[in-house]
Amino acid sequence: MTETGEKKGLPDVFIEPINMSELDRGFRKEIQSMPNGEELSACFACSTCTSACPVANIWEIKPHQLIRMIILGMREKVLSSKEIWLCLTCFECQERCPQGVRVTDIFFDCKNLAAEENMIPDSIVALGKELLEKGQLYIVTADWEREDLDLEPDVPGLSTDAVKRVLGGTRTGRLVKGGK
Amino acid sequence: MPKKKDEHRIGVFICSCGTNIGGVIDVRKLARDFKDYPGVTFTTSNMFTCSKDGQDKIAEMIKEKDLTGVVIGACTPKLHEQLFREILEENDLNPFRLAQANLREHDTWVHGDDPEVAYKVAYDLVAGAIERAKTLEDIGFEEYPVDKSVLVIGAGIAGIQSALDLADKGIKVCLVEKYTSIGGYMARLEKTFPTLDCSMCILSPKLSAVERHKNIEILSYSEVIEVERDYGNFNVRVKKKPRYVSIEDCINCGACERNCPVTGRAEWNLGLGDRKAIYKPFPQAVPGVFFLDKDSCTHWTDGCTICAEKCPRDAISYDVEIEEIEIKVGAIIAATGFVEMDIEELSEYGGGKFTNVLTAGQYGRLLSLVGPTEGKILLPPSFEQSPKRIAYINCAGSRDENHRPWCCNFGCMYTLRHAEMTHRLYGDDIDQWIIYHELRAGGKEYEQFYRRVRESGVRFVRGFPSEMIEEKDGSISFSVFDQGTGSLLRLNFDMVVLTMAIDPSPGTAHLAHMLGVDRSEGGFMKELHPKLEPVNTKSRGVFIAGACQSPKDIPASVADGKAAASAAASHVLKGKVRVQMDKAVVDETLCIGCGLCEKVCPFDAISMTVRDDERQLAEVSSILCTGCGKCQVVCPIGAIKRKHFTTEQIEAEVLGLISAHRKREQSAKTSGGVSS
Amino acid sequence: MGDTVIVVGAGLAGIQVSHQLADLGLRVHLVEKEATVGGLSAHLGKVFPTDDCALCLDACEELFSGHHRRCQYRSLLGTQKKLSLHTLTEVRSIKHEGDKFSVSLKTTPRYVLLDRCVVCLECINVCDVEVPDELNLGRVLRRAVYRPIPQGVPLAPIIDMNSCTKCSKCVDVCKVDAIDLEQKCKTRTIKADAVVLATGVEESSPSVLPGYAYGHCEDVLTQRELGRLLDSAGPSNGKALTASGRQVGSVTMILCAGSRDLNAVEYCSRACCTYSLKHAIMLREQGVDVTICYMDLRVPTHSQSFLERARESDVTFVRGKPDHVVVREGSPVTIVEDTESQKRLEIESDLVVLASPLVPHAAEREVFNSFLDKYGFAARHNALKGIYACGTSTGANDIPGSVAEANSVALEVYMALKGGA
Amino acid sequence: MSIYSLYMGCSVPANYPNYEASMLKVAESFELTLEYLNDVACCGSPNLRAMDYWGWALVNARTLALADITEHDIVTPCNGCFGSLKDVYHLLKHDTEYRTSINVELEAEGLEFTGTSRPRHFIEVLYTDVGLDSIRKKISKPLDGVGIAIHYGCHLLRPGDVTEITPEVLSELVRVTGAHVVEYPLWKQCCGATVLPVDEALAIRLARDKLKSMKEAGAAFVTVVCPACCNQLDLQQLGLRELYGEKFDLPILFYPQILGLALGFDEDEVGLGMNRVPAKPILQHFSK
Repeated sequence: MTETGEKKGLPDVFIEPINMSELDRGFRKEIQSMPNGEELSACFACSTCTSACPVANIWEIKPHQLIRMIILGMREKVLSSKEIWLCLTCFECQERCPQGVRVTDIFFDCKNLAAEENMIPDSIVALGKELLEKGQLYIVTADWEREDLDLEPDVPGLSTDAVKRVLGGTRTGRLVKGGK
Repeated sequence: MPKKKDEHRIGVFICSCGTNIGGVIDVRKLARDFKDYPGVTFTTSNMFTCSKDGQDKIAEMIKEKDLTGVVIGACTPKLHEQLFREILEENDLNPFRLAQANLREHDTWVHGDDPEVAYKVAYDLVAGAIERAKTLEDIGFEEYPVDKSVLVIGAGIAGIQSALDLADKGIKVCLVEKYTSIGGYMARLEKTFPTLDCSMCILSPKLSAVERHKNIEILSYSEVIEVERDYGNFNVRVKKKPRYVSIEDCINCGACERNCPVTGRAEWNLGLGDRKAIYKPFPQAVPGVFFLDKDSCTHWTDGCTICAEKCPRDAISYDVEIEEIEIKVGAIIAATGFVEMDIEELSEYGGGKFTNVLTAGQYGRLLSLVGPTEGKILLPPSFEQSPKRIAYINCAGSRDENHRPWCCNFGCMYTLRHAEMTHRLYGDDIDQWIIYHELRAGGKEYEQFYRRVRESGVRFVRGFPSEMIEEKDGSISFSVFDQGTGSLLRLNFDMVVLTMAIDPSPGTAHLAHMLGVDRSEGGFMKELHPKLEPVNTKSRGVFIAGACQSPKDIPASVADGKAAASAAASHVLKGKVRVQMDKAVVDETLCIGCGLCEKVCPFDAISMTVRDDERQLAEVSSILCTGCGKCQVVCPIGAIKRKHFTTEQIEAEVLGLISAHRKREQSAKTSGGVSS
Repeated sequence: MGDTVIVVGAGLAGIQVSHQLADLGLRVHLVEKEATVGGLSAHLGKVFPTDDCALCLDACEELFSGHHRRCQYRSLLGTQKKLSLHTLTEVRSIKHEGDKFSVSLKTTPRYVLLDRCVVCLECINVCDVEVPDELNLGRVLRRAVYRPIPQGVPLAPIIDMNSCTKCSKCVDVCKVDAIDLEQKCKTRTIKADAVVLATGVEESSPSVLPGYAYGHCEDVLTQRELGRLLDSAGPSNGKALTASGRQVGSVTMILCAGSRDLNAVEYCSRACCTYSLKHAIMLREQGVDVTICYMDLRVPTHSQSFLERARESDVTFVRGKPDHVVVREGSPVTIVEDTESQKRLEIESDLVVLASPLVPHAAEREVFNSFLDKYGFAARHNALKGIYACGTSTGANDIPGSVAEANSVALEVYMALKGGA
Repeated sequence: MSIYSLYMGCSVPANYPNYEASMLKVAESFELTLEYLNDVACCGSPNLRAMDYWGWALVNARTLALADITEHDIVTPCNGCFGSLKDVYHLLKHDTEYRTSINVELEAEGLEFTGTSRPRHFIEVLYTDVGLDSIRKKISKPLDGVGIAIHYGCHLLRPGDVTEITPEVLSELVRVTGAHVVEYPLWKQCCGATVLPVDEALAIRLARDKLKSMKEAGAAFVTVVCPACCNQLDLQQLGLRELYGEKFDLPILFYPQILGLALGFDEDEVGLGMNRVPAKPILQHFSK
């Protein structure tokens, strides 16, 4: 009962199916043109990848479902899924795929596409920012430990300029600058 | 011990059958317990009576003890009775002097949990068999000649293969085909999986080989209407329907077809598009002449004679009558094939109602270069526009308790082939979806073909579609829950292709009845044994090949055709058939000629014939009699007997069984203990 | 044209084709590398779709005239004068000489002379050596002189020289001097007019897929091994027992354990769905819970009843391919995503049974290499005239398929050698 | 005597100088010359790969191109660096188009990826180039068969067709020190390092399950060959104890530390005191 007496639409009881018009026919090809995506279509939905995954159990969309969604063209749903970012990148799924689909690599491809559209967790952008600013992910903080072991105090050979220079002009640079 | 004349000398052999019998009852004890049974000369038990050791023991004892009967307590006679009979025969004891007690199926498998009961039952069964053995008689056999010719019914790929193989062996073949041309379903296909070879390129050399072969006579547009068994042979009546075009005179100029004013539905294209009333179904048809379809021709209603007038050779004549011919053959191969289930049964998919819902067979005709669209995928009924989106629905009606519970065996591959061919023709211009629920690609190179189709970009959805709706623009919409993505999809297609369930050809039931062949689920013809005799039937001399037995793809049909030819050849080349005389016999001194037996015989094996003394008595055809025993039951005075299962023999067995049981009960009462 | 045919492999297809050729009057040499005939079917216990005992299933000379079942003991030896069986024999080479083939055969010794042995089996009784019987999963012992399959043809025992101590007790006890412990390998060359490959298939070793713990856990078996367990002549008289001898309460089957898998065998082995279902039903009859994990159930129409019976007898079907099997407290646990309920299952069971792919026998690869495709299967129609193939040597197949093919090849060979009429 | 270009990455030198020092010591005793590769950049693995594949490939291609100049194989002790280098190497080897576009970018610095220098993991160099026999000969203080569980680390083993390293490599190396390799159910499982920035709870849970599995299988020590894995297993153990009261007391050692001790180095030389969970108990297991 609504107290305001406002007229409401019919209650939303049906689960709306995914309409064909929401499917992006080009998505499959888009992924296939990315590194290690060629084998995508070979998937026959056996779900070995999902049973191989140590964490898929807590995922709403399972790895094999993500792959099938890519094939059917559910671009939006795949790229906005939190699951692709929860991938451990442990490659267990990819290793066991009976049809040679490079599942983990394909999730990397998806993450790149998602990042391009700014659908990326802040924490990852923050890491990118750190990398771009400091030129490395980890900084020596306890140089006395290194000295104790007769090691040079700084990270040997590492050039922070190189990272800054290279990544400044790529998507990392854009994401970091653009922020969110 | 003094030996009486005519005394029974029966050997009893109890089999342990590994643990099947021996694991439940003590077979040694059972053998021992019959040592002193009246009429028994020898008893033993062994591990496998059917093994060489067991066989040798039987042979040895028949000789040594001069046995008059052999009782074997083992498995069902279905398994090894023939083997045991041969041992008897090899050792000069008539093979019918064998009585087998089924201790496995009838006892230890049933009473495995109660060895005590099992033992009692075993004892009674063996006692019954011994009593039966005492009443058994010698039974001989008779031989009948077999003609060196074969009738092949149905000229699809299986029948054609059979005909060619037989003809090459010098056997005369009569090839009967219901349609106007031979070739069957394969002639309708553009390409075959998994190699995508051109179907007609493989088939048409065979068609012309059949046409030219001196040992093959083709009876096209003909039907078998009567089959009568004449001892070793078959007398077959074939109805030759008139094609109104003389095969000899027609020169294939096509003038008749060009000028014919009438159109009809193109059967060859499974109803897609039209044809004239006089036509040739496809260019490579054999016989390669025109054909006039009486049902659509208006000659008989308005007297049109245009085609006859236009024919330069006077090859067309309207007053041809149905002709019936009679042929005699030594064997018959039925290869009558299959049809797609009637699409109208699938109302949930708009079958027969929605213009853009086709069967896979029809779709195959669209892909054919000589089909209604010359190989282009166009939307019916105008055939002008190509669809943008096609869905193939696998298992339409198959594996469905409401329609056809069986698997069609080739639909998955058939659909994959269509998708692959369409992809080759149209690439990404046609978006193809396959709705399936299990993909069965279990043949050589099939799995690899399946992978190629996946890689070509066809989308696979695992699930069954909902009811279909025809939109205003003629497109078809339905929902399907895709197990692959775990999501419910609402899809819309310009064309939906149903991979239909498969039925045996119309008329299969009638033909099977005429041939005396059983049918299995769905009305397909039934083989004698699915493993060892896939092409033999219970009717001796009748063989089956191809999809009339169960839905089959081309390689399987060809293999079948060859196997049936091989079996039929072995049958007719021997030149004779041997019939064991364990059939019904009439005691003419008792028979009163009442005719009851004739009425009940399901195999038409009994007829009433007049004897020299003008009495009308029953006579049994031993080749038709299957020994079912119905006549014996109905005969009011016991004049007809099914040899080897006479009333006396059956009674003896039953009485032996009961008395063994009674005796044991008796002794149990008096001794108060449990006896064997 | 001559009339000598060599058939390589005495499985069901090889036996079938040999019989038919001999029946048609050709001279047939049937070559089998094992000690007994029957091939894979002899290990499968009951066979589908009719549940026959595989050993009774041999087709015989009278195939076409009435009865259709006769056991292997009788049909093969002695009855067909034109058929010679060479067991323990391998083809070493095939040379093409004009119209003929020169086929070199090597026979390894059986140490028991077939023409003398009367199968009294006294030798087995006196043998002191006991070793695990590899055919029965090593769960029971056999003697150094033994019969691999009790009803196998030929019936005579064979001596395993790897375990024999040459104590000669068997030689002494044999009343017909049928044992020769010094028997040597024999080679001979046969000129043949046609060669039929019926070399068949074997189960591949699941060790290529270490994730399934085969070889690591004794309660992870293949379907063939389960077939041995369920065989009444097997190590536990047909009862399903674990390696530790406990009655099995639950079994999980993994189908396509290596088939349709680019990491192992890319093709579909065709027969395994059906024989897995057959085993599942047999297990259900013993009251064992059965779960089958599958991708697609590829059951041909003539075996469809197995699927129905399995469903009706409450076999649990899980649609998903397990990635791995872990061993927990000694028992195998199968990890699989059930794509239908969208749940990850960890199925604990007493046994895990793998449907390992069927692959061509490795032994023949070298000799026949030029007739084989990349998987090692023979092409049905070889470029080289006079070489034929049938049965599973041309691709994984079930028994009805093999037999039908053998039938048709027999006629082809006959027609090639004997011409038309 | 073999020369290698050494690529340390950032994590090992910053967080685990004990790994770096022990590795150098071990290399020295087998006469492996490791020359620091200069002017190289952080590999960015794997989060850079996730957000910016092109940038990631470029950074690592640059490192490989620098190594190409030296004409020596490029060696790293870190699974993350190894995975990145190996993956990019594999990609550029197989995808000529990609290689061309990368090389166009590298040209600005006068660099070119040629593929001469192969990326190698330090333990794989030990296994292949030094060999188990040579190692065995040099071991002066073998372990007494104490149970060591191995955490291989995902990017060392997978994808197998890229890394070309099998589990035996590390198992055999551990066995050669005299230790007993403890098999445990979760041996393949990931330590969780990758998801740490996205889902900390999940990362901790993964590390904890891993530790539990090892402990229950009877491991007394654990060996790792990756700083990120060590972070998860060693450092997180302290957190697990503090926050959840779960005590595993499983010392986590880098493989070169164990081998170094077996070769006779003293505990300070391999930086044993720097391991977060006290690792000194292992000293009792080396023969005196």
